[in-house]
Amino acid sequence: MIIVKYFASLKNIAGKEEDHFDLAKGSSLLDLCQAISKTNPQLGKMVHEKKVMISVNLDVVSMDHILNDDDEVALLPPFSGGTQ
Amino acid sequence: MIIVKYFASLKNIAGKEEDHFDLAKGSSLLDLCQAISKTNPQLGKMVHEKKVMISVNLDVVSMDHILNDDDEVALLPPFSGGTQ
Amino acid sequence: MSQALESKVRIQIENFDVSDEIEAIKKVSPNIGGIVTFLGTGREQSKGETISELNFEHYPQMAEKKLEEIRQRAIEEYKIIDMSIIHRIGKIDIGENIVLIVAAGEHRKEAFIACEWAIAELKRITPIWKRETTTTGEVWVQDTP
Amino acid sequence: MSQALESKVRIQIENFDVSDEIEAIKKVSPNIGGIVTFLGTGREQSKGETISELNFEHYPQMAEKKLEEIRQRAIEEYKIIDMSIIHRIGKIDIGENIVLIVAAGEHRKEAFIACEWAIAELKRITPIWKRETTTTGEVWVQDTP
Repeated sequence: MIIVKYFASLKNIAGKEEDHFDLAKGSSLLDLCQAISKTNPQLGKMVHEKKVMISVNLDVVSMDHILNDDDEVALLPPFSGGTQ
Repeated sequence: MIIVKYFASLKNIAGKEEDHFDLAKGSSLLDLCQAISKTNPQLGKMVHEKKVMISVNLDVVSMDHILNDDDEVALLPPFSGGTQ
Repeated sequence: MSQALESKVRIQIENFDVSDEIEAIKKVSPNIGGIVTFLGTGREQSKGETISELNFEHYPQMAEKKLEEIRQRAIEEYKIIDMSIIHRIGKIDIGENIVLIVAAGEHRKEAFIACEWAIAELKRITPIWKRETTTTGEVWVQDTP
Repeated sequence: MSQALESKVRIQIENFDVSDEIEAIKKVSPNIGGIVTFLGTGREQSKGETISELNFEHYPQMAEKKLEEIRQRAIEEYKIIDMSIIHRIGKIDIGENIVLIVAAGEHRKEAFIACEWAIAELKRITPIWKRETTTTGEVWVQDTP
């Protein structure tokens, strides 16, 4: 099972803070994004248009990254820490 | 009468913090420096070699500046405020 | 001084005291000669709108990890002696402290460079998000620097 | 907060508190978003020699006048909201505060530029002198930046 976390504006779009997906062994981050897209096309579009970054176990990785059971994936909208 | 102040290392060289000089009306800063040079050649040499800056009434001025009675002249060695 | 000051990289709800953070970093070395700090505070105006409050959210663990990365890189690449980075989360009123970066060097030059680099890098790579509350509602700020 | 904080440019024997100075400048405007401070402290090493104490002397009136000139120029030329400059005189031990510059701007960029310019300008035009005490004696520091 893969844990997916949503932050900031994406929580509103997802309607939740966290999701769980069961994927076949050897699935990539791209496979996960397609699964997310099926449940929430708006989120899928944002990922496709690279409006969100994606981390796996706290590091930003590329779409061909292979996922393992219990991996924590996070969808991260553009950061806005610090001050203007 | 012109008041002359010495700061930092120049106090040691002058052997005092303050001096007084009586100059003819219309004397310039250069005239004063020549008078200082007579009483203390070492100070005069430093002024001549531009190793000190000179202020009149709190502003750094040039050698042709005309002095008035009660002007406060200060001999300022290179500054070293702040930190390295 | 609180226990919390022992950690040089923190994300916390409570306010911080700039003097306490500076005194903590001074203890690292007697050769610190220049300390540059950046303090970000809540501004009343943002793109012509009047802000009543700010709210910050972070991705726990990842945000702290990124701040520690920034600290380590600042020390190694800019040859400063030490750096601390503190970012507040939760509700922030106008005028309140949001973020503090303290860069301590032997001399001022490297401390200025490291401090300015660190706040730009914080904005670029740290998963922290700001929600602004204005008279017209609440909005998550999405512009990257 | 002491009366002294009402003046934004000061030369004083006693120590200052960085947080107090920052809070004082924050009161100037609710649109301050970035505050950059430079704090110079007494270093133990100077050109390979071990320093035991520092002593600063200034030319009263002229030094304050120059600091106020720097403050005004920083505000006008770099478009910051306000600046405070404090320099201590007299005996300073290793690790102690010597000089503080606080530059408050709407954004961080101008605050960084103004703060870095101000400390360089302070060293260049302000009649303040440092005497270092080492194991081999006392010496007036004469190098200009």
